[in-house]
Amino acid sequence: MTGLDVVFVLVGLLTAAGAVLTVTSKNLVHAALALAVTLAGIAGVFLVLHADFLALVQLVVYVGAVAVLFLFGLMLTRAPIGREALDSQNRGLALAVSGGLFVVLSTLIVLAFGDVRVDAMTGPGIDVIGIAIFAVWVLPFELLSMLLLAALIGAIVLARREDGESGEEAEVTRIEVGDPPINESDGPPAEVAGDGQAELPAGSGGGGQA
Amino acid sequence: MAQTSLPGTGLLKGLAVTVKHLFKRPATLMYPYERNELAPRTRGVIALMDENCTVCMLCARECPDWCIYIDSHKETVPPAKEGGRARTRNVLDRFAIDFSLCMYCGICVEVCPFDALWWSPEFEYSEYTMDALLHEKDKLREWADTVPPPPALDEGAEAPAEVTEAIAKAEKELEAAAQKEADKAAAAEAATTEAKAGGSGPKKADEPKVAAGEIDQETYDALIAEGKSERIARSKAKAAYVKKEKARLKAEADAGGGDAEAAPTPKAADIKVEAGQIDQETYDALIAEGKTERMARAKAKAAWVKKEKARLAAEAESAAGAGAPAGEEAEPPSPTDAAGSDQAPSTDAPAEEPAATRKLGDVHVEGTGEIDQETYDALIAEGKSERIARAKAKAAWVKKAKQAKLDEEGGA
Amino acid sequence: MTVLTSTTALAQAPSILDVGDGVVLPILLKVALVLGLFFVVPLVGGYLEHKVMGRMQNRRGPVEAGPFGSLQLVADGIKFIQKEDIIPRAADKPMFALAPGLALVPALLVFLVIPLGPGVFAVDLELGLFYALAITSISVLGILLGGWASANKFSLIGGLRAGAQLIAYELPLIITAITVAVMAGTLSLVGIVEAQANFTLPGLEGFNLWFVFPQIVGFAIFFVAAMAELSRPPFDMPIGDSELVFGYMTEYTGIKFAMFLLTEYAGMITMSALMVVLFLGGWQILPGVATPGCEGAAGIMSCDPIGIAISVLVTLAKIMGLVFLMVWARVAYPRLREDQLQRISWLVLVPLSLANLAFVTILTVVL
Amino acid sequence: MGLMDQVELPQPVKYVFNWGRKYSLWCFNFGLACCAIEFIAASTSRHDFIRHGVIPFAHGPRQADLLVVSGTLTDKMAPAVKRLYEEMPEPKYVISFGSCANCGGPYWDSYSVTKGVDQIIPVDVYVPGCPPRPEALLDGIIALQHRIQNESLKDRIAGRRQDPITLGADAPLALEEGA
Repeated sequence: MTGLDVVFVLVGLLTAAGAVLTVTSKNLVHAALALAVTLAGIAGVFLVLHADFLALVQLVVYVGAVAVLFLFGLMLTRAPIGREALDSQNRGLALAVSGGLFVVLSTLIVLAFGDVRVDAMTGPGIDVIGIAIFAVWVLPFELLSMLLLAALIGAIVLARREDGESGEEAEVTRIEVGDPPINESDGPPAEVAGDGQAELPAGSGGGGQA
Repeated sequence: MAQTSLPGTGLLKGLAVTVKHLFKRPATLMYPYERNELAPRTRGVIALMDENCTVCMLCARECPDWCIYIDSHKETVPPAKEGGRARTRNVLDRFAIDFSLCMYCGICVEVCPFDALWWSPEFEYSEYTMDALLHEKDKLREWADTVPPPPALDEGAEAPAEVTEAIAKAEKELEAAAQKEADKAAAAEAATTEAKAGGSGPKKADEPKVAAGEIDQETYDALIAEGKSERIARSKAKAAYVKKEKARLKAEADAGGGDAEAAPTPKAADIKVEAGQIDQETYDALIAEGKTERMARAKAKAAWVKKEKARLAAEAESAAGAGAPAGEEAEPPSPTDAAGSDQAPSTDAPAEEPAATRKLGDVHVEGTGEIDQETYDALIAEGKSERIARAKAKAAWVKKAKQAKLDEEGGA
Repeated sequence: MTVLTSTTALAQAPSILDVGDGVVLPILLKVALVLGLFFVVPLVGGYLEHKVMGRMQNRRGPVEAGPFGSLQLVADGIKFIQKEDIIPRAADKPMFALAPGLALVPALLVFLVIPLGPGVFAVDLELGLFYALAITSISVLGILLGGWASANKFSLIGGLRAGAQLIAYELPLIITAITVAVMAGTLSLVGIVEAQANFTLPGLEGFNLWFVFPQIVGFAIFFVAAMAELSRPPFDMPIGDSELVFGYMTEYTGIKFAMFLLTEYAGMITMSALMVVLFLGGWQILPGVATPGCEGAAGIMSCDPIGIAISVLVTLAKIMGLVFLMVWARVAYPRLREDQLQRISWLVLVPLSLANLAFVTILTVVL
Repeated sequence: MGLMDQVELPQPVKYVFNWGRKYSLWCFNFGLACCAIEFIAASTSRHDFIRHGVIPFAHGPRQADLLVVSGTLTDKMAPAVKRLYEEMPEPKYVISFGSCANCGGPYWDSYSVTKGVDQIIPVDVYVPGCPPRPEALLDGIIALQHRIQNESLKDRIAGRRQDPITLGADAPLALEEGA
């Protein structure tokens, strides 16, 4: 058992604890924070496997963005984020779904990679990852990005208001600040204070009016 | 913005304005080390000259806040001469102003018929407890020492009535003494040369003012001998002592500044002094006077800065006057130290004086507000009120000026 | 300060978990270096802010605490230690206590990869740039939680504003950083500095350039986005004190408040250091000018101690110059409105940085 | 806090701690009347009390160390002052600025004015004046710093616990306790 194994076990335990806390916590914000811990723990697991790039992506995308968006959504919506008890009353169903998912995933993983030995001391460099994504697997990658784009457009369409209730900015009084375009040989300053007048060059405009 | 400007010029303009200020001299007044020159009648604190108070109670009655507390008792004064009638007079027992309540309206100062209440520009009397803001008679009397002389009249202003009277009187005397003119002129010349010798010599032993401590005692004795009450004599002698002590300290400071060594970069235009040191003499003097440690320290710091500035100014002057010894240039300001207050602009005084002396050919110089210090001190020591002493001292000064003028004409 | 690892070992750049050569002493030195950086440089930055702000407002700034007021922030720190630690009754206590740490620790961790001079850094990661950006994005969790846990409306709104602001400005920041990475061909911060020592524009061979010259737009975007990320004025809507008392920090007192403050100042330093590394040539004195006592292109490779000292000083001077710029902007401009803030990011900075990225990528591929 | 109000610290540590408190007075201005203008004048470039480590306009009471009550305190406003004072973390200091805050000043006989802010919160330094000069505030601040440098935090807190200012039955106000 090397030092890395110890770290792996510790990070794994932390991740698992975070996951358990996520589903058992009665406070929605606590649950979201526990989820962030879980996601960060997964980044730690990647790190132990020397997948630095993946770990950092995990941090940026999941901890930095997804968890924040979760918290954001919780705080902006009327979700019960206080001390109110939180119980979805669907424990049986949830248990069944998650248990089934666990069995399926673990079986898949064992079947696929069960006898592959990964050399833990050398992770793939980013050049390898880059070539893999943009050369070998470029089609699935582009497909995925199309999917994301569709989701993006869909979200915008959903979030858009109808015409009647548009949240356009209210009319604000414009205040012109700066040097008034006064020329001493020209008319009084009141004449050049108007909006249309201000568009003209200072010299000729005032003179024409006078 | 002007309508033709590119987008973003406004942002650059903002940056330009701020960075311009970065290289400007800060407007900050380094308060405990530098002070504002306050007007002589700034509403800082109300001072009491209790010897002027007749317990008429006008101030206490007019006070909108009722923050003046006066207690008194009546004393029977035996008849002044045989066959007279015994009279009663009010004796002030307590005079207190509650500065936590006072609204600084100045009505008490205005209504006082005997000039017992004065405004002093001092404002540094914050306290840790509120009852300490109730200033009793002694404290109020101390503030009276800080009252600066009144501001000079405007150029060409009509002189106050008492001054014109005194001048008329002096002119009569002058005409009467016309035959003794020559003797007096000689005496005056001798006096001025003596004064100049005293000024140029850095040794303090030569100065007649140094013996002030004994004069203080003399004043006291004189007053007692004149039949003044012990209390009045003591307070006046004390005032005289404080005044003289301050004058002496100033003279010493200037003498010390004369032979000082070279300072870094003496710029004549604006002298900046890095503060942080205190003037030990002032500090000791203030502590001895019973001021609090904090106030003494602050004032000593201010005194140090003042001295340092005077010293630098003197050095700059001597540097400008190529070869003139520094000691002569830095004339002691003590002869012009008007009322012995520490607020008097000591650095300006020596610069003004020679200019005024040169202009003496003009007889109409009397409105400038110069006073004859010796006369003034003598009158104060005699127990005259400050106002009268000032007026008479002005008259004396005019007299001397005229003599000097006559001398000059006679010489020519 | 010490020379820690050899700079030429770029090929076998270590992973985050490789703490050193297996010796305890270098690790301790690294810890000391990072902690020293973390506590001293932000204090100097804060002092600079006090003084520059004062002078720009015709004031003097702190004078009494220490020589020329230089210990003002130290006095603040000593005071914060002594202050009472108030936790509101309605607050979520564990979250309330956790939030400042959650904000502070990432700011501390970023200092790990900041190179101050040739060999003067804690670790040189292959993914250093990405690491720095990823770690800074965690800080917002602490701010968001702190705002929520205070059980105060102003705090909550401040936290939400901070969250929205960070998400909005993270995007142009990262895209611009990627642009620089494309130009340099590496994500290692040391590698980026070395790339700038050898960078020339085609047709101008012989003229060494830092990335700020071809990338002046990128630099401007990065600077604005960095100020917004740090909630520095004029982007201080999360703590907009005219509307929100003190935003997410409203209920925080004493040492916890000091931790939030330290996060802000440390962030100012790390962002400035990143800008120095990405655009201003790191520890090089001038483009194409060799540092005395160093070898290699423009004098950034192996150095003797004097060269290292000069390099570190140059880096710190550049950082302080950028801090000065931030303070300058703070004094010059009023606070933006929330909608203006979002508009600037999504309608100006993001399209601009995307166009910049496309432009640079195409040029790099073509040339 | 914590231990610091329980034990008397050794002299050097105490000196350093007092020094820190002395030069870091984040100032919360409770401006109620004309005196507030003089307070603002004291914060401007001419007087600039940041020189003395008084950081002006702390955003809220939680971050403030020094409460400057400047102006006429009315009975209506008194609960707010007391509440904001109580929201400040210990060790906290109060400067009563001007005659009205000291003891009512010109409104000493008014039915609606609290006769001095020290009736509801403990005051450390009283600055006299109506209104006081900005320099007078600086003088008060220097006096306060002098006091802080020489004080014992333990004694201060103990004294605070012994005789807290609570309004008695004869007091003109009926404040909510712990409002």
